[in-house]
Amino acid sequence: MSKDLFRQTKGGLIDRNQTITFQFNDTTYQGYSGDSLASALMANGIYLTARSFKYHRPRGIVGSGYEEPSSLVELVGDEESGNQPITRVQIRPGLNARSVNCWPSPNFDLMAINQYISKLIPAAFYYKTFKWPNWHFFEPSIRRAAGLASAPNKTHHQGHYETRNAHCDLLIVGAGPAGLIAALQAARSGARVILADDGLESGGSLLSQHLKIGGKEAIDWVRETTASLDAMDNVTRLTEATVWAYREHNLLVITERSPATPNVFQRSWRVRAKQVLIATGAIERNLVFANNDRPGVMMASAIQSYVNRYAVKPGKRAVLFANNSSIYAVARDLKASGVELVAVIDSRSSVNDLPEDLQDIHVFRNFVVEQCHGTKHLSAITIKNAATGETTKIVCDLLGVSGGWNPTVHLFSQSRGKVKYDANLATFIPGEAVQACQCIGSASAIFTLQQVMEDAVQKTLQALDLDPGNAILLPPLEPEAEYSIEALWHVDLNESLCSKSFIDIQNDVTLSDVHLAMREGFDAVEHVKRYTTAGMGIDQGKTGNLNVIGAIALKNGCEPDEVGTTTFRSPFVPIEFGALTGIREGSVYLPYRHTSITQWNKDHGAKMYESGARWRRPGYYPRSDELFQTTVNRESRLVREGLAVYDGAPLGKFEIKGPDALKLIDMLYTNNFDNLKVGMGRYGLMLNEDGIIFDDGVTFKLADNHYFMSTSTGNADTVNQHMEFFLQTHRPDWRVKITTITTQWANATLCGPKAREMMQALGTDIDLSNEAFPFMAMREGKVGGFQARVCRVSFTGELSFEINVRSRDSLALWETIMEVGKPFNISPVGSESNHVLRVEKGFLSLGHEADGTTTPQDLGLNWAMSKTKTDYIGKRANEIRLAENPSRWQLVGLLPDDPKELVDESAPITPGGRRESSEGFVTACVWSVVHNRVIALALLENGQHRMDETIYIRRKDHVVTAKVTAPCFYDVKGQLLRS
Amino acid sequence: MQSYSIFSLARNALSGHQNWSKAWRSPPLKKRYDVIIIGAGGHGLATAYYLAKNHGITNVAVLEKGWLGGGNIARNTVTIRSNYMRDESIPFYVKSVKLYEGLTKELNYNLMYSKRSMIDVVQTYPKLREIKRRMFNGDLHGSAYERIEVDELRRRIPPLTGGGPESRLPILAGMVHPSAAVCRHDAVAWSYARAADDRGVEIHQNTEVLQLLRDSTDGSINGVETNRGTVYADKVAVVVSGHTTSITDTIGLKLPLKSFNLSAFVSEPVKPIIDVIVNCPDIGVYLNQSDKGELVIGGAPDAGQSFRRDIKQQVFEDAVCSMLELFPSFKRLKLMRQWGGTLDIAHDATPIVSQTDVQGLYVSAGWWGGFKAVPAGGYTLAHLIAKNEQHELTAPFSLNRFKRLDFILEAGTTTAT
Amino acid sequence: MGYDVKIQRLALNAMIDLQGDAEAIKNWIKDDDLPEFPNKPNTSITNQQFKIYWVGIEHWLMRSEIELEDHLLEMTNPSAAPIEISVVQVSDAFKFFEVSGPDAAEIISIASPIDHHLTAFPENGVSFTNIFGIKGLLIRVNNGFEIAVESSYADLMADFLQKANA
Amino acid sequence: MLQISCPFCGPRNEVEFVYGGPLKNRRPDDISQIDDTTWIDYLTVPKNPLGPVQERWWHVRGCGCWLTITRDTRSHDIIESEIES
Ligand SMILES: Cc1cc2nc3c(=O)[nH]c(=O)nc-3n(C[C@H](O)[C@H](O)[C@H](O)COP(=O)(O)OP(=O)(O)OC[C@H]3O[C@@H](n4cnc5c(N)ncnc54)[C@H](O)[C@@H]3O)c2cc1C
Ligand SMILES: NC(=O)c1ccc[n+]([C@@H]2O[C@H](COP(=O)([O-])OP(=O)(O)OC[C@H]3O[C@@H](n4cnc5c(N)ncnc54)[C@H](O)[C@@H]3O)[C@@H](O)[C@H]2O)c1
Ligand SMILES: Cc1cc2nc3c(=O)[nH]c(=O)nc-3n(C[C@H](O)[C@H](O)[C@H](O)COP(=O)(O)O)c2cc1C
Ligand SMILES: [Zn+2]
Repeated sequence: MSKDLFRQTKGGLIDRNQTITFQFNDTTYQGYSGDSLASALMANGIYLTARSFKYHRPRGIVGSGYEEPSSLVELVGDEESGNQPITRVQIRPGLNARSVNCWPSPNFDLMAINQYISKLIPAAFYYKTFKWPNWHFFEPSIRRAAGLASAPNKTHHQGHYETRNAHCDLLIVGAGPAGLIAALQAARSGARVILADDGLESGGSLLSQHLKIGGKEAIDWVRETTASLDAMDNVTRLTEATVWAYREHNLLVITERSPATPNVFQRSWRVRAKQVLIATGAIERNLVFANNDRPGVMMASAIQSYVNRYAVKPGKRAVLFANNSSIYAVARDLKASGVELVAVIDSRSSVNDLPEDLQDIHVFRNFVVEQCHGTKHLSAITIKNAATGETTKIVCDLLGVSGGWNPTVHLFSQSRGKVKYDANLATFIPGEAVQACQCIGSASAIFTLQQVMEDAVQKTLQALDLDPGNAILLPPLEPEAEYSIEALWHVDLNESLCSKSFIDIQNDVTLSDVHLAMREGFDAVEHVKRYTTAGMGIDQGKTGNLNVIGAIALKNGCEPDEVGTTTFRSPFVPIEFGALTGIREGSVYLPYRHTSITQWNKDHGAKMYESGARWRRPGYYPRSDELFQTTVNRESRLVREGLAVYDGAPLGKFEIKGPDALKLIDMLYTNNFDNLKVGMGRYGLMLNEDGIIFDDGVTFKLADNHYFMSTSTGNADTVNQHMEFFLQTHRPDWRVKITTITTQWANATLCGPKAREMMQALGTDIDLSNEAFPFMAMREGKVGGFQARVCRVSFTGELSFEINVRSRDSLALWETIMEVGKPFNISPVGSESNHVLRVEKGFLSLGHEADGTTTPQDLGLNWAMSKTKTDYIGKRANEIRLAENPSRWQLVGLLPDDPKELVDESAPITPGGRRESSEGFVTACVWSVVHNRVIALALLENGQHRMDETIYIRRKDHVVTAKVTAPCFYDVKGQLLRS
Repeated sequence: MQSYSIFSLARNALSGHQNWSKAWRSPPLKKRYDVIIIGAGGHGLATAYYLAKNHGITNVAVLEKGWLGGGNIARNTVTIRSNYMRDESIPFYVKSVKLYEGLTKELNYNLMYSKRSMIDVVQTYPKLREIKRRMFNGDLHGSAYERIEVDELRRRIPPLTGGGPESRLPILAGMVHPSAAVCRHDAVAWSYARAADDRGVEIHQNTEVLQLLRDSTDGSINGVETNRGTVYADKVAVVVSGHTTSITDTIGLKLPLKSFNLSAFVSEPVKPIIDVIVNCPDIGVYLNQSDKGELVIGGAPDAGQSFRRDIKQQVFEDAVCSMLELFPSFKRLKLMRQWGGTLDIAHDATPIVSQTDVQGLYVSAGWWGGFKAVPAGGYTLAHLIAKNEQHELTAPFSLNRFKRLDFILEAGTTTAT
Repeated sequence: MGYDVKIQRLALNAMIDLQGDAEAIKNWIKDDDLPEFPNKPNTSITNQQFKIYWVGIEHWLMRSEIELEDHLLEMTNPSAAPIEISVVQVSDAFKFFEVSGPDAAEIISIASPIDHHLTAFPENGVSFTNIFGIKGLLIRVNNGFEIAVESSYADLMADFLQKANA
Repeated sequence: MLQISCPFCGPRNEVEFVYGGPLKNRRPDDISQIDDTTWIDYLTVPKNPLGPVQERWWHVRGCGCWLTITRDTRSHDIIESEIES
């Protein structure tokens, strides 16, 4: 096949000196640099490029850009990526593309058999059948048949995705003539401007048209303009950058497909723009007639793009079919390209605007195309005189169609701007804007270049609040015909033709389908969409949706505005998920927090866990081949019998100070703090206003109205929020200041009977005697040479010293402790053994006993609830609740009858172990090292009154009996921790 | 009701599908009905159907401000399951799943009900504990839930290649809920509408309720004011998911509800890759693949009350991030469309099916995960309306619980915001 | 390396958190060595030795090299400060990073949603903002920016910055 | 992503804030004087208007202020933004 058959010898924006070899459906082809896959295939005479979604009809290329409804390919190899409109793929060396959803090839597709049963499978047929024996019987094969491309199983092949934030005075979406001139105007004023366009280069429709601007070829004007924009540092010009979402507060999202930065594969921008100009142009819509999907039927504007921009000849004998005037520019360019233009079918009856220079073409006025002939390629068309009904057949292999122009209002509509129907233009146009944005150019339904540019300049001045006197001078332009159109929503169905008129080419939805839906009562446009799936494909109905609306209007005998549109939603075109998350993946996917001895912990074999508030902390420190339980037992025993050290640094810590600090603390906690002495601390329970426990911790008094509060690790931020909220919104007159000091202080908690000896060995100027430094006291002094705040609190029930030092000292302190502690056999312990020890003591743990449903009374913590305070947060709710329902699930201890069987935490307790509603559940169950048996804690209905009763824990396969005890198994009087 | 089957399809094919009858009528709006149901979503339509079918009450109007089935039933991620945590909730959802399983036959409409199981990908110990609680409690009420190990999890979900031992949140285990299913959401609304209509219920689209009307003497409900005039009834049910307070506010009735936006998105359609519902509770994303091939993905709700059916960028990005951590090969998969829905949530996050302080006024609300609940929600609300007493399955969902501050805290966390 | 920047983890700095009424604070820490307090929100004033950042209503941070920490503590004397004002040593609670070079702003755009253009975030700009999803202090310096985060997030921050410039 | 104007910091992105729920009346000083029903309503019944709602946001990744903004729940438009004093 000689090349020139399909490629013009000169012109176009391709580089004939750079030949590129690529593969399509396992065949090798050549094209030129600058070609899209579509244009390159066309230049090779390939017209059959796809099979349709449902009926597997042969399909070709229909559009030239993001509107393409027909030919989708998947890229294979490194570039693996599915469902790419063939028109949006640039050819490059090594490109390997394959048609989707056909097997073995578009030319011979086995599923094409669906065409023959098409009568049986109209829109929504699946709701009426496949019920017997059941849907599962059919589902797998239906699923295999659906779905277009296969899912990618490789990720990007080079670099990484990036997301970033940007701010600007003006974001211009679209760099056609409107966007470019607007950018030029805006740039002059010094405003921060971003100009983004989806295309490979700026220029928009100018790249596809033969126009003169300022006496030059349009492309030269474009390139001069972009060069001067690029020279200004207040302008950011992006190409291959789709603006795909317009969200609240003028936030727009852009994704750049090939940013210039090395290593950045794709980049998304979240742009907060003070003003937005939507210069997205217009999209040509399809025409609906019998077999309008045959390969060889194309959008007229696409033809224009192929002949002008890519210098290809999309066919040999062309016919154009339109209901509007834009077809004549296409006719002119076609003729110039050397393609034979056989005729123009102009459905309009009332206007005659055939340009002077085209008087020689054959125009069938007031005609429509009734149907296409040929199967795998268009071979002829039948046209029909709309007045007389007489028909004529015309042989051709290319049919360009134009159903009129729809302003690309997608983003405008996403911005919540309403669109309104314009009967003269037979389309929906932007109405009043709601956010700070305006449509310019063809997006605002202006279709001549002169007016486009004038409009753009004027609205730019408005947007930037500039005086009209600042308007830049427009380049002189050639005169253009006014746009005129007469709506043609579809050619009347001719039932005898036994053919299909496609209204959504991608989803294989026909005009009959729309009519069927309406006949069955689905006559709202949203019902039609969902019943037929029209507009729900990858192209989101860019070329077809308006015809659906028109068809409904025709049938209902109303205007399209009464039908309305479906909702325009982001994304404007499909966007790779990877481009949305940028570098937020892998290790940084979620934040993580380290204490200053994290490395030490890891080096000493700690198994690191996710704990609250994104801290990573040691769960346990297994020794060589120890089993989990062995380690936990060893660590627990160490605390009970000897000495261990625990990294308690993540605990939330706050300094609270001010004349009203005590008032605040008394409001936050259920118990009284007013009699607390300086240097002493008190355990407190924090409730939410509903009376549910949400945190606990110890608060020390540093001085009058000056406190040091600790909170649970996981809740530090929530407690901070809770305090600031109460202070700032409910008691703004209280004078209290809170400083977060969680990481100012690190800590090493010595616990075990030998803790005091160890403190001594470390060397300290603090008097360690129980009298001078009692339980719940805090003392400041030097420990092991480090300035420290030492607290005597205990979560394990053993004698403990919490040594808090400045974080910078923590590793040194820790190493000192390990060194000095050698004679005591000191060893670090993790949160697992802490869990065992606190269960032995019956101390509550957030997430276990306090699971977001429990009140202090439920946990037997009545002692921690002040009887004298008139108010604290949550007090009132608890009183109301308790008065209404005294018998709640309450904390108890459990001794399973079989002392060796660990029971799952979370297992329910049911009456008699029967399979019925539960009366409680096991909140924690551990192997107790002091009792050498299993012990558990549970919440049990009315449990505080059921001591010694046998209850039944229902595991899935058997029932475990257990005796109810008090929820403390060790040192009930608490002598050890006070020792 | 016209029968739907392969035979009726074949028969109609011969006549060019010209003879299909309307799925529902558009009768004139009467002045009075026995019962008015506000909202032709899943719950409203199911309620109407069961009123007619189970209780013989057919003088019923369903009033819908837009097009029927255009609310949340058109926008949810179609997950049906019964793995709840509380004894008060589980039996209700078990019943709903049972009803769903028979619905295609009962309504003579292929709902494409696909029982394909849900698998939770568990990544933290606290979550594992919570889910185990659901597992044990489910077992008490006939809702199955089984633990599987990581290898098996990966075998069942081939593209799940993230979450390895070195990753930020390694996968600990999987939990399989075999009776979970997906089905065609729109078809649920359409099939209930068709069947209710067939039994005499009237569905009035484009009929917006603007105001509730009360009897001036005893304060009981009288009817409603709509954009098409006044319509009277002694019993009115507010079943408008997300918009409940907009209606009850018109008579000053106070309800513990907040409206918010939840959003979802779909990828481009691709060939089958996942045949179960995947739920990742630790990182807040869940997904399934529709029969048409697109991945249907949901994430967390927006912060703040909202009636905007749109997605917020950061919420969306969070969901995508989470998905890609576990499914890295989806990086090159493409987003095709995203949208949102307006839901309401009660103070304790558990739904409300209840009489109100206003005689004759019923509400069914707080359905922020209520697609799965459509059949049982309708079934029990119809019972309540017909008999004026709570069905035992929804007895715990009555408004009375708030008067005692005795919440059903399903989420296992403090009250939802 | 995608960008022309230098990313560095800085050594410990001395930091004091000051809260309360401005006059009361100024009265307490009168010292000739100190610069004035900034008079615009989210800006700083610097002299040879010390920096004062105004980061919130009734909230300032003072910063110096770690060698001057004792001097700073002496001037501010946290434990003796009057009850109306809060003076807390927070040197260890922060870790600092510097992002400098021609493309420093690109990295900040990736990290933070704040508008860091000179017109919005001036020469002496300093503000808490969202940095890679967590709270961080952003400070404009000569040839770029400094970032300070709660010290537990330092490894995360280093990791993020490295990825941003991979 | 809202853009919330903080009286101290100026316009900032929503991700710097934490949502704090719809505005409630100032918590009474002496709640023992309030009857149960009123208190239960206070706890459980939020304002939920289809239109402007006053709500609280915490500028936690900023100056630390709790703001009260008036936001239209239909559009997200923010009509007003202020600090409690
Ligand atoms: C993104 C998303 C994902 C979800 N995913 C799931 C899921 O996976 N599983 C699950 O179980 N649930 C899910 N849900 C929740 C589920 O969709 C809803 O709980 C359920 O659909 C609500 O019940 P409904 O169908 O009756 O509501 P709707 O369909 O919303 O019906 C309410 C109807 O009331 C109408 N109405 C409102 N005001 C008026 C008025 N004044 N006058 C007349 N009519 C009025 C509305 O137009 C609407 O049609 C999801 C929801 C969303 C938004
Ligand atoms: N003769 C006719 O009837 C007719 C009809 C339509 C247009 N036109 C002509 O076309 C020109 C229109 O100029 P214009 O500047 O308004 O539009 P344009 O079509 O020239 O440019 C629009 C640009 O916006 C880009 N774009 C669209 N959506 C985008 C998105 N979401 N993100 C990023 N980029 C996006 C497109 O890629 C395109 O480059 C005028 O010359 C007009 O006369 C003529
Ligand atoms: C389960 C499910 C699958 C969907 N699949 C598609 C789809 O394949 N293509 C599409 O365009 N929209 C799809 N949608 C989204 C709808 O087009 C639409 O956005 C959604 O129903 C909300 O309506 P609205 O966008 O008109 O507000 C799907 C929605 C749901 C709930
Ligand atoms: Zn602020």
